Amino acid sequence: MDIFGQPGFAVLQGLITGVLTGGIYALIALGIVIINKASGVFNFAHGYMMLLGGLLFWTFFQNQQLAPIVAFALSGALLAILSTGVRYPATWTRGGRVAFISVAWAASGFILLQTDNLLLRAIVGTALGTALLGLLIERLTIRPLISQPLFTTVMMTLVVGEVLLGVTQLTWGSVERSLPIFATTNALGLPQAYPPIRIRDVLGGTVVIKTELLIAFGIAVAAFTGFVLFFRYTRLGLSMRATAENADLAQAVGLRVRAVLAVAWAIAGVLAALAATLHGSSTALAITLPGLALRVFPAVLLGGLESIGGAFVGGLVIGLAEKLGTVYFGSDVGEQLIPFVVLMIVLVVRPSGLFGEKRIERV
Amino acid sequence: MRTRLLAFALVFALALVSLSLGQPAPTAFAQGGMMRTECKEDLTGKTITLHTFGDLSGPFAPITQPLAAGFADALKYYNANGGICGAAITLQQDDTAGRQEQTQSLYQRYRAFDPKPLMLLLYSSADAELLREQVADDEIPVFLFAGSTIGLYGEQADTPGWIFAGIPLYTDQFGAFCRWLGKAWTTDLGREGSPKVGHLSWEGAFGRSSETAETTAYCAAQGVEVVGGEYFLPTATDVTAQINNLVSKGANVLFTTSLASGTALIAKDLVTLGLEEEVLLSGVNWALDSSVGLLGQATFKPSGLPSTDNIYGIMPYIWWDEPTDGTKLVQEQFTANQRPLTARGISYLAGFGAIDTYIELITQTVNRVGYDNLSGAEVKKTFETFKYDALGGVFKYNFAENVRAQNSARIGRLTYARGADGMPIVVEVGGNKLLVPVVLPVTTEFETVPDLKPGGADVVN
Amino acid sequence: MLQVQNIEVVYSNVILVLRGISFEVKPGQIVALMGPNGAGKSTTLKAISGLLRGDNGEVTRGQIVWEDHAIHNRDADEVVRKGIVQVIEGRPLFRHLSVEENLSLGGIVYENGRHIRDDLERVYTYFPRLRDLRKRTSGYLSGGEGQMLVIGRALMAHPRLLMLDEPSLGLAPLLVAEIFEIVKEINRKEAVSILLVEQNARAALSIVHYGYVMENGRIVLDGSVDQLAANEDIKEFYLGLTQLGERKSYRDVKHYKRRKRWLG
Amino acid sequence: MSANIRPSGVFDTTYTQEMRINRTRFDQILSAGFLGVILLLPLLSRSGPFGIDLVQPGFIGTVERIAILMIAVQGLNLLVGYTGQITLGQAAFMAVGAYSTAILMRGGVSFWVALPLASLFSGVVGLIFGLPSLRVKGFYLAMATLAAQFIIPWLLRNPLAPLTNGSSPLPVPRADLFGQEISGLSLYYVLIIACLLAMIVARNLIRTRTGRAFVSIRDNDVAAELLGINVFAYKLRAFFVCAVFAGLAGGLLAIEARSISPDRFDLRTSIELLAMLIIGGAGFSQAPIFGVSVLAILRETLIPGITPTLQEWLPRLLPFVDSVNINAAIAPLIFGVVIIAFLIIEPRGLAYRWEIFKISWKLRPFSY
Repeated sequence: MDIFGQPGFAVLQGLITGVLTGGIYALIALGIVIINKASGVFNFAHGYMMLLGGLLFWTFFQNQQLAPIVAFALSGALLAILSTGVRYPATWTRGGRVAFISVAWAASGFILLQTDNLLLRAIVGTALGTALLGLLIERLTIRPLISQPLFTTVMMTLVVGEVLLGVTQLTWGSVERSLPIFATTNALGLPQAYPPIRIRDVLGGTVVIKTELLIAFGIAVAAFTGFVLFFRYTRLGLSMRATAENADLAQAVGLRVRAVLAVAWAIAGVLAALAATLHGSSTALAITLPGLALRVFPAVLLGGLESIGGAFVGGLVIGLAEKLGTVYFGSDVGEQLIPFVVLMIVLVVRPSGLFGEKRIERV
Repeated sequence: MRTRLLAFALVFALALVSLSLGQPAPTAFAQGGMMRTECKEDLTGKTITLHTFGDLSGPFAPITQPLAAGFADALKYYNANGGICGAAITLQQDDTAGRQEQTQSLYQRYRAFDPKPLMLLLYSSADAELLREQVADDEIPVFLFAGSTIGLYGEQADTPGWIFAGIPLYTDQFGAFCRWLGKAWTTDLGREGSPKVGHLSWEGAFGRSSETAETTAYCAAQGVEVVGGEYFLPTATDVTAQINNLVSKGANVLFTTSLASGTALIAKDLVTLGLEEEVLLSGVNWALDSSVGLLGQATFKPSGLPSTDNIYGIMPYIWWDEPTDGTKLVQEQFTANQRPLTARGISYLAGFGAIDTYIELITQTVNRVGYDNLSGAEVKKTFETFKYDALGGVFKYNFAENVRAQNSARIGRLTYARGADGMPIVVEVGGNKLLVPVVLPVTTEFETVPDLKPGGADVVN
Repeated sequence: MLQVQNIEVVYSNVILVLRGISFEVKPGQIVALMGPNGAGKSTTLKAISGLLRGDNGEVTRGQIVWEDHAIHNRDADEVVRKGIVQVIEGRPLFRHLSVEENLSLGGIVYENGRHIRDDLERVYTYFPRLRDLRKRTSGYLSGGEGQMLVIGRALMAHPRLLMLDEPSLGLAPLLVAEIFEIVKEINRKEAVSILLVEQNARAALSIVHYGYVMENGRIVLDGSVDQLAANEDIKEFYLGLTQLGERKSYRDVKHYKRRKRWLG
Repeated sequence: MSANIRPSGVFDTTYTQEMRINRTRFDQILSAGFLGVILLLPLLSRSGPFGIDLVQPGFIGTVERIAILMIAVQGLNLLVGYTGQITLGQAAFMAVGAYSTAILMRGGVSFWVALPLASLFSGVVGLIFGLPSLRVKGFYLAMATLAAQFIIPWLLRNPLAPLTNGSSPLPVPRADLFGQEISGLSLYYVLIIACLLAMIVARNLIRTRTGRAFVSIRDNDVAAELLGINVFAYKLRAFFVCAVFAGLAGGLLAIEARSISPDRFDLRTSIELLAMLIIGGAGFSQAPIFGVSVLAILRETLIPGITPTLQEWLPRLLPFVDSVNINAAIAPLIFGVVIIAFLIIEPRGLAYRWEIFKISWKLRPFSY
């Protein structure tokens, strides 16, 4: 059975993989949107944060002696920064803070040093490491630029990407790495990816759902739900929304604006690592990963720069457009042209995106 | 990692292919076990530089990083064993990050070196294509570890030809594969019907190099139909749509001109779609590499072997596990320098072999014109009649007036090392269990690949 | 409680705005700062609340003492946590957030917001109208409702000094009266001192205990509400009355500068 | 952020003075001297006619590329620095110029005809991608130009492949001047003179009514509109001029490189051009001189110079670093750190610093 001249099952396959890969795109978009929402900076370095985060995950996921020690040091550094800069609960006493940090460090240290569960260790270690990365980027490069013109911050995030690329190169080189996290152990004792779900005899062929993409999609949905709830119902989320809208006023009502911005970057760092890990688990971690973030920019604009839900919808739409474009016109059109054509159309027709706030700078 | 198979049970040296050089009766001597031309001049105390730049950190990195490791180890080894007739070899190396902009500016810098580079070693099709005219202007010959037709012969197979390729042209590789496929389809491969090939490659000069009008026509003459091509980005997460497109056009063979994760992704998605038996995966020589074999281990076929098991392709050299003096030497150095398993691929061999080749090339040139008269133009002259078995036959070069690319190859198959019981051997590296990728020859004899450059000898009209 | 001691404020390192201001707010007092546009009233408030920094301003001389600690040139959020909350001129709201979210933001700084429910109730008792509007996106509120919201938001932080900048600006007289009544009530019930900046002197004088008059970055007159109300100049320039208590003719207004006695 | 910072004591008393490019004698001597050195440079190198070996021949190539990039950056300056619009697609417009020049020349058109035609065509393409400026500005416009950066190479690679060789490089025929092939020394002078002309054109353009309109749009587009300036028309004009400069640079690059490919004009090239402008000082007409020189010399001379040392020492200091990786890592790392340092320490750029320096020199020993 054909749908517009293409075999029906192939179209359905394109639809399904489009939506599922769209989930990963959406996660990437979410990281960009969160920073934009809190600080109004569009983070061109997100792809490079992904690369670094993914490789960090890979390092912790390897059974290496060094990894837990590094992770432990990381958690120490992170908590040290948190204790000086991001004292969030406003009225905590110094003693309370010290106690909290000690307990948190001990707990994460215990997980990192004691557990044999590689995945758990990798998750904790990567979360700590990438949060620290986000904080450092914000502190060292973005904060000094407050009140500079727009293209200075654009330039800054572009260049931060370069530096991150250099750091990645220096530490990990550029050999590609496979990241089999959604895997069982097979007869040979090797990790084996979960088998895909096959639906036979649909519209004239077999349609396949990749398990790791499905899991990735599930994680993306969970992350989105989490963030929507976070922004709606938690004080920190509320503070971030407030800061995004009017940083001066937020400070006047007593919010620690700089802390809120730092937290946004830390969250974005963790999200970048999450997206990279999920992407890496379905192919491999390669040095070309930052290019993926470029293709997600249209998704961010389509959804609207400040909209969490928009990031989700935008990611799905771009994922779908790419795959269906590939089915109908081949991959040179589908993957290389369509996202940017969508981008141009969005800019001309509805610059604020589908769900963005309408305070767009119009001429 | 050292297994029975890898331990080279058969290390007794084969009688090396004699160095049948075009030069008047050169005497041969052994340098580290390899036979090479005797030096006429003692260059002790001098330094000769090998110049190379390429993509060490871009999309080609998975093969170029082991290549750089091969350079480094070979330099260390050969410098300790006499260098070039006593002269020390130094390496001038830079990274282009896969950017043409950077290639151009590096080239401008290199060509202005004093003394001018005797030879430039490149490993990207796009770089060679970009610099083709310029190296001719500057009289710097290029030894290229890629098989770009345009790079070597230009748009219409015209001269100048200052570029010499260490592997067969990708067009010719594809032609050779078609030639074999046409013959082996129903016999060796035991398949039905006729082979129909779809190209599924990376976007870019490299990826698009094997699908040309000449190769399509040649393959048709061999009974192999080319049904079309899909070109995906190195960042793609998924190529099921592309595979479906090609399969619905009738393809039962996929031929890929991609590296490492590109090829591994195709193999994985073939398994995902359940097409691993129906569709044969094949590719240029880079598809038969450890980088692919290692990355393919996340997904397994129902047979219990990784998705990248049984990739067919062109094998223009000798693989690590074939017991020769050359592979033994490389294996020793590889172990001595504690290189990781990820580097145990073809590009490490290539890097090592390139240094060996360079030594021979310069030695021959010095013998012919003397050290003081060394120049790019003279090196090019040597190249034009260069016959050499690098690393004792791991790479066989035989250039002639109109042949500037290595042109003999076997058909190979990427699979995994097996023990005596026929089970794959599992090794543990850094706590991870891995299968060891190996490339086995499917056809044992090296055969001359068809000449499919525009206007080439085997072009079908 | 709050002592402003001879402060001098400079913007962008060049523009001298306040030239030695001193005044005091005692516990439980409502104090008004009055004066014409550009006198430096808002700058004074910003100097206290720490918002000066965002405008590239700085206290260069003198000090501001709050409960025996110097607080000038601190970050605004720190000052809020010490119990001083400024309600900025022009009723700035987080326009995309709901009324209740706006209020909650005010409460976040206090005690880690543990009593936010109770505090919301408390604010709703002062401003019953906000209770009905609590799910409304605050960008759509009217001017009076907005003013109530910003005062309510400030109350959420349990301030001990509430600084109101022009609460009457742009509001109908009836609303002004209503709001001032509530302010008075808050002052009484919550034991909050209030520092009020107001151009509407008539309204201000109806609730304050003490007042200061500023011009050109200086304090030119101060006194209790009775003293001020009795002052001829105040009557003339701020309450718009002639000595006879009649409305003044517009014809004479333009000469006012020459006749001010405190000019110097 | 204006080029009109002037040391005190320098006043214009006549219109001629007001209109002069070099206001002070110091400026005149300096620019004449600078130009003289540049023109003499190849004569002092090994490959020059006198056999003097003062200048490394490699440096001549660097100067050539600096000249080409300066044209592109000056175009960018007119759009970003003077008109206040951001573009991330300058390299794509260079690609249009380079390919049009090459295709015309391959069709037998003389280089001297092909180059202006290609520049104009590039300008028209720039105009098309400037159209979204009707509706959006600031960051959104930057995204539109980002789309250009992907769509133009895609067009070159796919639908235009019969003309452009697709992903493979397109050889460019040699250009000639009065029957002589342009190469070596003559190429150098052609590039320097083209660069000089472009700088003069840009400098004068800024002083016209159009230039003043650009600046007014940058400073406050709403106010500009109220003054009766057709903001949209002038923005489009700025896009056009910017792309014409890019096209000119691209065309020159084509004859310098003799072979061009779509990869040559990637996003990172655009970013580098923008970085050059910002380091140079957006909104100052001398910005390209400073910005391009600093980054080009950094990339082509300094980074290669220190790489061997780092390769030796870094693995000793940081045991997890493999010396193979240093080659690849060092360029983005140093590049990035230098630009970050510039953005934080002197976001207004070197040209601004230079003006301040000149002023303080003139006023010495007083500080103001």
